[in-house]
Amino acid sequence: MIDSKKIIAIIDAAAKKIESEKDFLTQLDNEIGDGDHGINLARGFKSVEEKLATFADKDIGAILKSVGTALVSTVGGASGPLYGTAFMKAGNVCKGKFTLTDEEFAEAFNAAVEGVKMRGKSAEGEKTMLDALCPAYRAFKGGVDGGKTLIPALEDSVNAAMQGVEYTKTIIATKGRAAYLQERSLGHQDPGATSSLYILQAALDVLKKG
Amino acid sequence: MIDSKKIIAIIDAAAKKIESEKDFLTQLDNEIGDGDHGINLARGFKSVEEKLATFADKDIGAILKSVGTALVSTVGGASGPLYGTAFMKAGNVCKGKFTLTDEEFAEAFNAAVEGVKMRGKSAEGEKTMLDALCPAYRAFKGGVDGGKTLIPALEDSVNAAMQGVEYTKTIIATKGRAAYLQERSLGHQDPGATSSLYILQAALDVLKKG
Amino acid sequence: MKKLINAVEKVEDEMILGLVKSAPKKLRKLDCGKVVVRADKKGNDKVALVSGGGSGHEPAHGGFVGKGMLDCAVAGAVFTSPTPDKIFEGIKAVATSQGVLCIVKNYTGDVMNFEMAVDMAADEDIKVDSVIVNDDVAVKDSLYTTGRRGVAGTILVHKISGAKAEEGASLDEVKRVAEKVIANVRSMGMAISPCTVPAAGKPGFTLADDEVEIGIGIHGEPGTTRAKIISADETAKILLDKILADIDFKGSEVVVLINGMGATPLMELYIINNFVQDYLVANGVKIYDTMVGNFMTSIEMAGFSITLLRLDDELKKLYDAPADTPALVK
Amino acid sequence: MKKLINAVEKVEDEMILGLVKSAPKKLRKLDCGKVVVRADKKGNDKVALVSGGGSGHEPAHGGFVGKGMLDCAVAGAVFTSPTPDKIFEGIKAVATSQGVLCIVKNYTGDVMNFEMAVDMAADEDIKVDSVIVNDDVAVKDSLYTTGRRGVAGTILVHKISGAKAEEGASLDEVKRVAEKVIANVRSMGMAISPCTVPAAGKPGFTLADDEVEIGIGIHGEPGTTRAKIISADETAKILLDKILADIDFKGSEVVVLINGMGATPLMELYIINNFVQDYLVANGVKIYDTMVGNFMTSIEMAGFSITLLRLDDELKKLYDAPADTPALVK
Ligand SMILES: Nc1ncnc2c1ncn2[C@@H]1O[C@H](COP(=O)(O)OP(=O)(O)O)[C@@H](O)[C@H]1O
Ligand SMILES: Nc1ncnc2c1ncn2[C@@H]1O[C@H](COP(=O)(O)OP(=O)(O)O)[C@@H](O)[C@H]1O
Ligand SMILES: [Mg+2]
Ligand SMILES: [Mg+2]
Ligand SMILES: [Mg+2]
Ligand SMILES: [Mg+2]
Repeated sequence: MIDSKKIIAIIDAAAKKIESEKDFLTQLDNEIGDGDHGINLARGFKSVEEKLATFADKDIGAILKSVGTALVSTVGGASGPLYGTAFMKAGNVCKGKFTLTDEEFAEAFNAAVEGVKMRGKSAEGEKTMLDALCPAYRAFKGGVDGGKTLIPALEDSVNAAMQGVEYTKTIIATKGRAAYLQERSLGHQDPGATSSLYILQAALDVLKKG
Repeated sequence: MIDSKKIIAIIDAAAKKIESEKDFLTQLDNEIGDGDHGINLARGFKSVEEKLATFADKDIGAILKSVGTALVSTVGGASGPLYGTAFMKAGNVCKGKFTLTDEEFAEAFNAAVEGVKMRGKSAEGEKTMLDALCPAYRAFKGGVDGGKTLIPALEDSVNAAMQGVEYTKTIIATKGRAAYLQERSLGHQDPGATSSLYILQAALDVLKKG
Repeated sequence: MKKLINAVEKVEDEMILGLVKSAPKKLRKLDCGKVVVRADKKGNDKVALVSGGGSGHEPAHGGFVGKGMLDCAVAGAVFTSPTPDKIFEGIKAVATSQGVLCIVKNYTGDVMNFEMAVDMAADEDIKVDSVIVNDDVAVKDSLYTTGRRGVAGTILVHKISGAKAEEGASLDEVKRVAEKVIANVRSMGMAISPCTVPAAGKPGFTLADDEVEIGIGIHGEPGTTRAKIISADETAKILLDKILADIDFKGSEVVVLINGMGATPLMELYIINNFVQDYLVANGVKIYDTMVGNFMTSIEMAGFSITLLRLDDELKKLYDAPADTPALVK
Repeated sequence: MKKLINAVEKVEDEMILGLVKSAPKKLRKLDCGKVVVRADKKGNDKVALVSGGGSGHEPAHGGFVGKGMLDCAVAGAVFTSPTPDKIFEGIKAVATSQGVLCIVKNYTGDVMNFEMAVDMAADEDIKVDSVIVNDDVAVKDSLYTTGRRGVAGTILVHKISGAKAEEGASLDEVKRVAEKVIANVRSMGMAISPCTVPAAGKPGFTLADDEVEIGIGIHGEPGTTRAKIISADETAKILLDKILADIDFKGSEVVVLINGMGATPLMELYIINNFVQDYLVANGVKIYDTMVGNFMTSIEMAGFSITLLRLDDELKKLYDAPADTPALVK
């Protein structure tokens, strides 16, 4: 079970992680994109950080929605609408709730991933953040369905995301900027998949600390 | 005494000398000008070379005039009108002549130097080709007046030009592009003075070979 | 990184302010951010045009705001699409009862952010539609991919649909003309040196002294292939051959746009144009008009793109119509 | 040297051909060389304007040939004044019975070559006169030196005396107006990176990553001082302070021209303009109009110059008059 305080802590940790990995994410985007992914996300999560204080009494739905709106209106580029939509869709599912069961967390996770697919008109296997998010969601859901508790299920999820990031190195991009590089996108890891992994890792770190 | 064949040989030698020193002259102009002096003069003397065959039966006045016109219409920049005017003015003095006495040579030399001053509205001491040409003319004229023969007089002249080139390193330019550099022109040798020296050296080399 | 700027974080804002101050009678900046609109709002009986994208493409798009072209340009951070809220503000500011047409370059980010803004505008009962420009033949078009990028051809969409809007045509009509331009415009670009996003501090890619990138976009990203540098004519031929193979220009009249990427000297663009003109004529293409200059740039990238637009009588008339913007006067 | 060219020896010719082919209805090239004239010769009742100089300053000067500006531009090799015979051909081609005014930038080479050409024209009974533009305040003016250089302010001389000539004014009147512009226009420039004359193959100077040259001319030569790089605003302030100290602009209306040296992204020019506008207003200078772009370049040098022209009613009216040239439309 996760309460709104944990959610806030996770968002805080994700923001810090993105800030600290900003240069690396930008470097990855330099190789197969336009070299701004870290800069864009860091700008967005900084504006989220500035809102954290206003989250204290809000329900999880409102918090996630607010994070989504902040990202949409500050990140820009491709990842802004994508992450923004993900958080907003997750927020929709959590409307009015101050705690989430593991099943509800899975449901919110699913809504986020579906939001990315809808917004990006994209699917797994196109060398995007979905190659981290989809397997991560499946692993989490499978774990919870199979009776695992939150932390072990999220550990599986992070591992799956990690493998997903590795997988992006082996495929040619068909969505996003990297698609323009065609064969030249091979061998490079997708920046968006990498930032998705970082957000999941931040969640796991917070939950593990208890 | 110099005949028209010698004059043609001197012009040919000067053209070759300029071509072989093209890069160095350009380098000098890079430092305190716009880096084209060697390029400009080489282009001009190439067009002179192409005319050499037509000079065979002409008098010295016509030859020098033709060299001047060729330089004026191909060199451009500052040195084109200056060297062009110098050769044309010298040509005026030699009209109809197929040989020049040493005194007549001095007179033509003088006309050339005066032509540069007139065209450039300039005088000795301004860090230009005149700092080679003026002392070179004085040395030659002094030698001839003092009873020296052509080659020793021209040797004095070349030495004076060489000292003139050295002198340009010690003064601030007040004419030509180098003037814009003000104090920064100090320590650099003037490209135009250097090319003037080369032309005189070419003359001396030809005469020494006999 | 060596740039004439004050601070990395201030680049976009100061740039927009500098643009607006260069033409205070023509342009106005909205308080909400990097949104430039016409100082003299268009009459309610005419469709308004909104475009935009990341900064770094100057004069695009703010430089093309003015009579006969755009009503509003929304700029994001360098090479980053603006966000939906800002685009929405722009749409609101220029919306007329005839409606608003958004001209969007085909990049995932631009498309998604404009899509969200259009949804927001439609929710507030603003009549709004959009077209997506995808003129870059360096990228293969396919149902399964992002498709071709939108590059310098976008300027011709601004010009021609802007002229149509000035005529008082309906939103559907302006959209039809914009889509006709899109269907008939093709571009391709290359770079001999990269550019540096100020916030990144280092170039998007590095090239050896004898290397070039062919098939670049306009965001400092590498191209589809890296090649050894060859002559200007041979380089232009590579781009032209790809463009001419994409749709049939033979026998048609075209507008030729030789676009500098930001740091290319005009000298080189003219040298390229010299070849392009002869090559097109030799290939049976008739040249109606030529534009040479910096229209859609990638900050200080050195390189160029070639754009051809196939004309019919309607497009010709609209292309020739007056325009009065900071970057294009006709 | 990395350039989009075909051969070092062909740069100037192909460039002129490319320019003329970009505007075949407006421009024509003389067979004798790099001489560009208006395709529609001006009426015999109007003074014709001739300018020129080395190549490498594109769009100057060929790009300013057209109605309301120049009748003829004569180009030399890169950064090398054209020769008198070519200038003479240009003068002959456009001469009218009202006469010809040559607009010469104050460089020894330009001055001498134009002087010889003017003599040749006068010998053939062509009514011809000339003015010498010397707007660069980086160089101290003095009776004993070459004096100030002619730089980007020359474009404003073209514009305004071109408008006067279109009015049908006499040669003396056009010359008077040209000299009024010259008396009231001041410029200064700087570079953050050098340019390479194609035939030379290497840059005119080299700068460390944190160095700039202040007080440059327009021929790739180093400036009057080398300095550590500072912010765009501080850099612009140095140039402006020198300009404002040279003649009194306070209380006057001015045209501001922010000129890119060839490889400067428009983004940076706008950032500079943002400061320049505020600083001028703060210093009591009224801004009548602003031009931002590449007008008088040094091939692919990165840097900029600022030009201020003090206006009176006559100059204002002529500045606003129509112009229709490849590089400036009004
Ligand atoms: N259609 C899409 N669906 C899902 N993810 C996408 C899509 N397009 C791009 N992305 C993700 O966005 C990332 C790039 O984000 P970012 O660099 O911020 O945006 P931009 O490409 O506009 O510069 C890519 O690495 C990829 O993971
Ligand atoms: N007014 C002048 N009088 C005499 N010589 C001059 C004058 N101005 C320039 N020069 C000479 O011309 C040389 C430069 O020639 P060049 O580089 O060909 O022309 P530019 O300066 O037009 O590029 C200088 O080194 C100097 O010797
Ligand atoms: Mg990116
Ligand atoms: Mg020189
Ligand atoms: Mg981006
Ligand atoms: Mg020169």
